[in-house]
Amino acid sequence: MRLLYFAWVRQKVGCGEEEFRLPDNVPTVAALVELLKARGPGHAQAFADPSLLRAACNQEHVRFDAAVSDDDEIAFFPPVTGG
Amino acid sequence: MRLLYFAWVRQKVGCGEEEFRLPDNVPTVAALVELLKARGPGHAQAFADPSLLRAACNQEHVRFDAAVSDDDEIAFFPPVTGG
Amino acid sequence: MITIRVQSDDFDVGVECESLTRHQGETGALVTFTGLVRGDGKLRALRLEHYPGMTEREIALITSEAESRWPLQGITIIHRVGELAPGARIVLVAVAAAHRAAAFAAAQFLMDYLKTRAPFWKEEFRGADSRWVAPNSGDDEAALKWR
Amino acid sequence: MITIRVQSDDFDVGVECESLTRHQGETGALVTFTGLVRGDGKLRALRLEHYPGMTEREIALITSEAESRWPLQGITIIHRVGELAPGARIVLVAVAAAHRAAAFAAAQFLMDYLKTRAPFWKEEFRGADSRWVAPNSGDDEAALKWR
Repeated sequence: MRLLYFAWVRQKVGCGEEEFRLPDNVPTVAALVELLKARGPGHAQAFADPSLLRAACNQEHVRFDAAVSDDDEIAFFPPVTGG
Repeated sequence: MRLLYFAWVRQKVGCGEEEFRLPDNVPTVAALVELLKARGPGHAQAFADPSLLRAACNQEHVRFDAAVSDDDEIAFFPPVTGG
Repeated sequence: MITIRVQSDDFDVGVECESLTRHQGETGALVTFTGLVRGDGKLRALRLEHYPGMTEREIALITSEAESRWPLQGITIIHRVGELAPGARIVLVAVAAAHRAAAFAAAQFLMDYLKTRAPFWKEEFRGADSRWVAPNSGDDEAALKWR
Repeated sequence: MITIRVQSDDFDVGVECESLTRHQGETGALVTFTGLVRGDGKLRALRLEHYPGMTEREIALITSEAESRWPLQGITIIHRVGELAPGARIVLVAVAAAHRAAAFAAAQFLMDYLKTRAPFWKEEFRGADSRWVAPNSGDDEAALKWR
């Protein structure tokens, strides 16, 4: 799967984009977040408090209980502040 | 006093502006309208139905029960339709 | 800054926006309303008549009322008079404020009040006929909601 | 006609108004909202980041929603990205309609939804410091009222 990070999530993780092989036992965005926390110190910091994060799956806003698959493009970011 | 007419009131009266000597026994806009009805056929047509008219005294919207004096500039016109 | 103009000339919305926000570093929101002559295939022209003197006076009152209701940084109102073809701009209301809620509300208030208080009258020309536009009861209701 | 642009270049409100109403003889009302970088004396710049692809997709969804709610004749949305100085234009929402109520309502709806759905993030630079702008709870409430 393709992971994208924006704003301070990108800065904490240390990159804006990475390829990731989704294990079989990770059915939801929330489970993916738990897994990503262990990926390194930057990820740990970025994903420490999931309530600060929002997610998109294939460029659509999704809740953390949404299903994910290895074909998806998943993005993590803080609440949007455009306009 | 100075009388001003706009839009179809102007067209029916046949002029946009006229000087008028206000008699003593004409205390309000409504009384002035009754008097103007008798001023000629154009005036009679313009003032036939006062409910179609609006008035301003010295460039301020006024109701027909407003007082008038010979020093005033009084305007008659249909409801406004700008903007 | 309040700018009020009654003119036969056209205006440029971009130029008016620019002059309303220049020197206004604290402006975050700029709302404009442009009213245009709505064509219907048969309308040949619109002629706008007004009451010089009272027009400017009423518009000044309306802008003061808007400033007393919302925290605004600037208002520009331009109203054209004379003959206008379908598609032509008639009126511009532009409002600058720190935040969008005030700018949107004030622009709507100004338009509702302009429509029901400012002494302008529209005459429509269709073919060889002309008729004075009747007031819109919706405009009266729109103005009443600000009471 | 719907126009959506995400760009680093500035835009001209007048030019966008003109292209939205050209060939639209039945337009009577044109409402624009321009969002500007609000200075506070200390703000050096704002940097706007976005999610290419999703941004255009979300804005297209928002404009479709607006068209399904009001009778509109055209929408233009331009959102700038990259570094912007205080006073710079950030976003333009322009809506053309036959009547002003629809144009005003749709412009406000579009702004409320842009603020809460379109994937943009603002980073503020003050002196040597930078910070990501926090979402405004007022924006969430403004968007909720359209549900």
